[in-house]
Amino acid sequence: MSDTLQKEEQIKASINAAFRSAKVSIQRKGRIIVEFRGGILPAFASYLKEYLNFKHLSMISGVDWPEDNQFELVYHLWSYEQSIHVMVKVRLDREAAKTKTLTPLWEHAETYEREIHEMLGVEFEGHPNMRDFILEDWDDLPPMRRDFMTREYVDEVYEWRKGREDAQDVRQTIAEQYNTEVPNFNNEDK
Amino acid sequence: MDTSFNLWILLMPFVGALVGLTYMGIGRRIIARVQHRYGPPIFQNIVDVLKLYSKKTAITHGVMFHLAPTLAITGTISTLMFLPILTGPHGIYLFSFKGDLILLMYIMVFGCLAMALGAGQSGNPNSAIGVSRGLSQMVGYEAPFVIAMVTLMVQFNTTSVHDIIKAQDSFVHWNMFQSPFAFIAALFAFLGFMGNKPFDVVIAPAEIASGPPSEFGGKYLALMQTNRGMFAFVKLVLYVDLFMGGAANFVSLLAKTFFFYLIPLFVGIVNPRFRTEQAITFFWKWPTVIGLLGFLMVIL
Amino acid sequence: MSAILQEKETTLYLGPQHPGITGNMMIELKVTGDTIRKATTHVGYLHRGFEKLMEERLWMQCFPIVCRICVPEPDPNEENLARAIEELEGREVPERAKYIRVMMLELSRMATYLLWMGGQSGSAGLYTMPQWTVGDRDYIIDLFEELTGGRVYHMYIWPGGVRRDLPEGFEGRVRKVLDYLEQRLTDYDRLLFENAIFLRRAQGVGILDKDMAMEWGVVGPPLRGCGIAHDVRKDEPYEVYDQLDWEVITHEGSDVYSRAMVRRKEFEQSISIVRQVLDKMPSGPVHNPGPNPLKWRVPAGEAYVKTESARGEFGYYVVSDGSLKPRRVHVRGPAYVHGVSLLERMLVGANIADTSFIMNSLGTCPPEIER
Amino acid sequence: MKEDWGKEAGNIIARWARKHSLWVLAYGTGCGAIEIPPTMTSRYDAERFGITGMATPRQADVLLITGYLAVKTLKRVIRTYEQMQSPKYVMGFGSCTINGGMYWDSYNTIKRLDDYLPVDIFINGCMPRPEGVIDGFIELQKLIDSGQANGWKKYQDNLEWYRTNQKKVIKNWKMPDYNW
Amino acid sequence: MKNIKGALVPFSALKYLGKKPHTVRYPFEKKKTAERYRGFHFNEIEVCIGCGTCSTICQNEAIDMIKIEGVEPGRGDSGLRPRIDNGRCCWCGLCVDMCPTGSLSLTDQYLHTSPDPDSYLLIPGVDNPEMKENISFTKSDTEPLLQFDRVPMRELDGAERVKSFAEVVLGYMQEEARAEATRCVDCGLCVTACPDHMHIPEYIGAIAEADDAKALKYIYDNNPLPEMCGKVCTRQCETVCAIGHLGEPIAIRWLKRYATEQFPDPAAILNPKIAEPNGKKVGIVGGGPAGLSAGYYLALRGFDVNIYEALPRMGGMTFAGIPKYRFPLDSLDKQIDYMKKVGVKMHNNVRVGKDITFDKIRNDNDAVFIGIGFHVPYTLGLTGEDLENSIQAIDFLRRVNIGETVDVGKKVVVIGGGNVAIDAARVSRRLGAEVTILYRRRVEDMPADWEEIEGAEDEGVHIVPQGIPLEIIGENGKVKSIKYGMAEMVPDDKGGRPRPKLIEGDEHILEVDTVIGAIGQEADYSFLPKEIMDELKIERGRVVVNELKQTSIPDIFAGGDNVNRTMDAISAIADGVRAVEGISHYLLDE
Repeated sequence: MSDTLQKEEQIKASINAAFRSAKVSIQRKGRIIVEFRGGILPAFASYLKEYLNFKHLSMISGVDWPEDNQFELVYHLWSYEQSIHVMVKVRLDREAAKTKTLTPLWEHAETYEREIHEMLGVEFEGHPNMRDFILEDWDDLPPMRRDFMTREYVDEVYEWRKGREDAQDVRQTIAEQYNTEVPNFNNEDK
Repeated sequence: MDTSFNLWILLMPFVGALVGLTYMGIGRRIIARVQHRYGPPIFQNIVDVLKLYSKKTAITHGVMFHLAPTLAITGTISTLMFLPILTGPHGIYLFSFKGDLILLMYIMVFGCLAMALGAGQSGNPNSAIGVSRGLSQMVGYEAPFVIAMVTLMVQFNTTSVHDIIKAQDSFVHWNMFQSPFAFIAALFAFLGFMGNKPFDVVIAPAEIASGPPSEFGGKYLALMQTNRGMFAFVKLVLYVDLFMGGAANFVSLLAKTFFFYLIPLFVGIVNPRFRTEQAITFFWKWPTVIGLLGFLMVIL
Repeated sequence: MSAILQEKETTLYLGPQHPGITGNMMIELKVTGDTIRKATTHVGYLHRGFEKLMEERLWMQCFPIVCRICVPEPDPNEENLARAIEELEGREVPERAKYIRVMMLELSRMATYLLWMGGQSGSAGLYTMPQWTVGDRDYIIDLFEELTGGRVYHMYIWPGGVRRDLPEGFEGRVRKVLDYLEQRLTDYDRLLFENAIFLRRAQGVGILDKDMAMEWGVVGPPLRGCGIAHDVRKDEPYEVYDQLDWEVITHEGSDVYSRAMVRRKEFEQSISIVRQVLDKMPSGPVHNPGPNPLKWRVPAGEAYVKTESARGEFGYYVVSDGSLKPRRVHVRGPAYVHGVSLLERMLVGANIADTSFIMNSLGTCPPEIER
Repeated sequence: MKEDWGKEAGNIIARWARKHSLWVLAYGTGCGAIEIPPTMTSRYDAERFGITGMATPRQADVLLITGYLAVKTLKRVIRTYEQMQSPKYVMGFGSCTINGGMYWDSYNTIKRLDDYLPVDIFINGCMPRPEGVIDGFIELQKLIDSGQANGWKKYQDNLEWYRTNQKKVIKNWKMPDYNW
Repeated sequence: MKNIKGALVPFSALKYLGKKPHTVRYPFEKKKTAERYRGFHFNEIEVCIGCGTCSTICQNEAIDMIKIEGVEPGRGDSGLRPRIDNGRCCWCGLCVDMCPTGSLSLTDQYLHTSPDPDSYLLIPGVDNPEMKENISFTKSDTEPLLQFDRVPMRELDGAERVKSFAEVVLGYMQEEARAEATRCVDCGLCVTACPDHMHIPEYIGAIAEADDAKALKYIYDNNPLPEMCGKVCTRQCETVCAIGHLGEPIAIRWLKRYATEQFPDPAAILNPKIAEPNGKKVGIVGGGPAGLSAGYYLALRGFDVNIYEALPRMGGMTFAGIPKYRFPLDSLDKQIDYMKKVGVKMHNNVRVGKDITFDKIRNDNDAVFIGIGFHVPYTLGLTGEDLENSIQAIDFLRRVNIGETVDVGKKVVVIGGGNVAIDAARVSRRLGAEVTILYRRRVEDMPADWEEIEGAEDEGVHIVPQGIPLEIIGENGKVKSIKYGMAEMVPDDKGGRPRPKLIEGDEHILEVDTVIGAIGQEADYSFLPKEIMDELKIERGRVVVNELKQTSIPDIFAGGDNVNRTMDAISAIADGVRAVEGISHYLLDE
């Protein structure tokens, strides 16, 4: 086991040595997760890119964690030489989500950041070209936020074709057949 | 004589258009066959034109835009008028006695220019680019064409198409064989004329929509399609006149023109399109050199 | 004549309705004459919000919709999501299913390359080629239809294996199609890959710098067209790719032509891979069943899986919070970089005529850019 | 009496020509576009019916809505449709155009195409097979023949209604007026 | 040179001019779709049970469950059938793979073009019966999506069991229960079969969600004796389970048992809200499931409830008739204790008609509920039946359960094939006897649960099917042996199930110590005063009641075995629950 994860362990050690604020864990062979809390992200990214050879920025994902009141940005980096994929996770405050752009390091980060800006509403300081990406004239909540309810939005904006109103719920129909009522204990305190 | 003459004047444009469009239809079937499929009915292009005439048309881009198709078709009809269509005792000459090769060369461009102006006014950038490409390419293929024409004129010492036809009295005297260099040069120019691949930079669908005609629809397009059919016929007849000694009857005319029609068709089936500057360079290279060679041989 | 027009800068909108554009997107070009001075891509015409929709769907319900993410080649999407879930759950996949999956992925690669060949030559105005290749692609589609029941959207690869076993005599029919395609390759070569005009159009056009390719996250044939031998199938072998004999194709030149040649040669590789798969395919079950889909909870965690699609690395980042529905599925389509920022960069200085030519050579696929 | 006869004959010819020459606008608006190449190329060869792709809306007769329409695309599609010359026909491909299809709960796609554009024919499928597409064309030909493919007239007559629906989803309406 | 070659080789394509195109000339020639093609839906209306799983799994919400003419709702059938909105469907076929009965399939038909967008609704099987011929994509047996195999229940080994009265079934562990609950598709068809119409999908769902407390709340909503049901219920629900059509039904009973076993004190979880006393009194005759249920819910509603029971413990037949290896005493006590907490007043060892008159109860209370059960056995009608060691199963079981020592000797014959017969046999095994069951018909005709029959066989009970007892032979006033004849099954002339017909001459004699008869029981109405007996409408030994369990005498309600024919605990509970409605209605005029 230790034999196969040697490269990963090395990278873990180097990151730990250079950045105290980064919590590194090895997920499996070829997958490293770095939780980066505090500090300057561009410096860390540049360290990964220049010193550890993670040249390839695969993508930037944004995950919404409303229960923690945070957004999580995941930077996916790939090293061709070592065949290792690193996910750098950064947590941002959901109310004032703001971070530094990585466009100076990777020019194509521009589109990812534009998308995250549009879909989650994260600000990227120093981004050169923050124009609309996918949506046009969008004035609701950023759609990828968990509190944006797409089904409610659809009900409001679009109309359904008529003719399907006679649909019945099987469970409800059965309950009615026998004059029973199904109580709801879902919202009771445990 | 007079009635038949008037009749032919009236009929010829229609015949020309029908023949041209039918050739295109046959061409589409041949293309389809190479492409491993059946293709449309032979008269598809005629149906298309009929449909276009039946369409309501509501596009407004200015006077020139309106006039362009009409001007273009006028140009083509006048070219047709000055072209000997059938030779021999039952020949159809229309006004061709009065005109000559230089006049033909001039009025053939007239229609294209009209189109260019109309397209230019449509305001569609695709049209504008198409026009500019068309004009550039015209500069390209006109070079070998003019050289070939001049060669012929010098060779026979005349500017009359009629005389050139007369000079090719038998099979072996066809200019095809008599002055092969001029023929080859003219043939390359012909590929450019017909706007088939690899020289269809003007309409190049994948690049600039359909080029100059982008904004033309409905009846305008119908006129333009008719014009295209007719113009194809004009060009074919001209080449038959110049290089295959004309045709004495309709059967031979159709056979000969169809032969000429097949050449750009076959080239077009199997080749992609040049870029504009590549097309121009191409024309100025091989065809021009060959044409000049033929010209030199004639004057020496 | 063109010199006069050279002075003026025109704005040319390529798309969204434009025959030269692949799919439904738009490139705003600033041109002088035929030369492009500036290119700006506009995407979002195909945005359906898959990632949002998946948050609203049960894990199983995601499968019918992920295949729609990339229309021309849906299978890598199914493969990715299935593999991500298997990684999260630790579910084993039967050996036979792995072979069938490889066969599916390679067939889909071939189908995509055929479509691409048509697109590439069609954008250069050679319409005989798309007629041939798209027509021949239909034979692969027929195989898909027979195996999965659907022509385009297969819904075939799913967690724990594949949906159905091979039908009777299917292997023979696959071989027949492979033989046919192999023989057709000669025709394709003659018509397109050796065509003098195509060579003139393609060589030296759309140059992608080697270093830039690495740094910009270029993947797939465009990367290998720069002479860099990287392929997910070798870098991180999945399914049974490490048990098959094949090589990573590279081509020096970094231009449209070298990218075309990479694909052309990979087509042969795919044929060989499928043949090997058919030779080696073990017998046994094809599906390792999981829980009832209606109450299926995938353990909390995250997984990043990648698959080498015909256009390059397809990555899925899947986050589960242990509930009935995915927390987040983020899709990294290979065309995301190729089709937006890289294209903008590469078009500067190019001829308008080469726009869709270059676009095709990069394998731009708008539906997966905007999902 | 004679005039009527002439008009009638003209109509018959026009309908016949329209029916046998359907020029399709090359605009892949959704995923159904992936089945258009097989339909148009050698395996199914829709050109047998005179169906050809056209590059610009000015020249096209049929607008294929190949599946879902994102709101952003809808705006362009309306513009495209209005640029086409009458008589023009709209074909709705697959489930998405009928009642939302797969993307019924997507915030960015319209659900019922006929609210925004007059649809002459719907084709079943997700997406329709080439056979289905050809079947749709044949059905459209029948409708043209019987004079029932009148979506374009409907659009003119009910422009107000269509506009209201269109403006409901397209938030920033900046488009030239429709002139026919 | 290369250039010239490159310019010429493309022309080789022209050779295709002479080749036949490969075009499929649709519509003139048609290509056959693949055998698995996924086209329009087809539904076998007769096979479909209207469970709605297709509708639930459909990610497009394309499937509606609708009422269809000619399809009646019933036991195990919701009466609804799917309708597909082809304006939504994507033909992924998940519905087919999820269909528990396999009635839904896809066909190779796919063409529908219409200018009318409203024409895209399809009721498969009704609108397209002709497509039955075209079915192409069907459910796969080898790659199922649903789980058809039950999580096995752990049990004591057969040899181990006979040594004591320890409970045979060990119950699910937490993971097992979760896994089993996960199999459920939440259709609710089980509710149609449950006499009490419990909220089965809801509590199974709660177990799958790892929320056992919530499950308990759903369970107690209309069943106050769930632990008993979880152990001994006849589980009609499982017979109609959607999953049971192609696989093993969900172990609904075991899941209920699991949920109840998680909490030693239900009161802590349920926190029952007891209404303010409303001043009305209800007397209940018989402390069986019916009486207890009625008592519990009446008490919750603020009634003053008194239950009179002749036996030393509450529970009626579930106490007296069911052996303790199936239903242990502490389990019963737990539930009775909980009921007492709620405020039900219970009086044991009070036989109505002897210790207290029925009239007194009637006078003291505003309403009376009779749930006396069937405790009087039918006689066998054989010679020698009155011999000393010829006993009745129901008496035998009661005596064992109360704690008396019963000596059955070494060899026992049990006559009958119901649950009581099996119980008697298995109890006898535990008392150390060798047991033979004589049953008139075949094993598969036995009304007893198959699990019970299997359990009996595991424990070494010998079953003689098609054996008709002819005579009990005695010696010294005691049973010595039994004579029986073998029967063959002949078809019933009236179209009923096959009848046994004695084969002449094929007679056997079995040496026995004890003969236990178990062919049925009836009620004992002797406690009722004559004038009430006259007034009370009784048919075939059962009191006639209306929907709300009210008898022909308005203030007398009845339930349990003495009312309904199913004769099981859950029906009795259902009666109790319904009677609560009736009594409330009658007394409070709600």
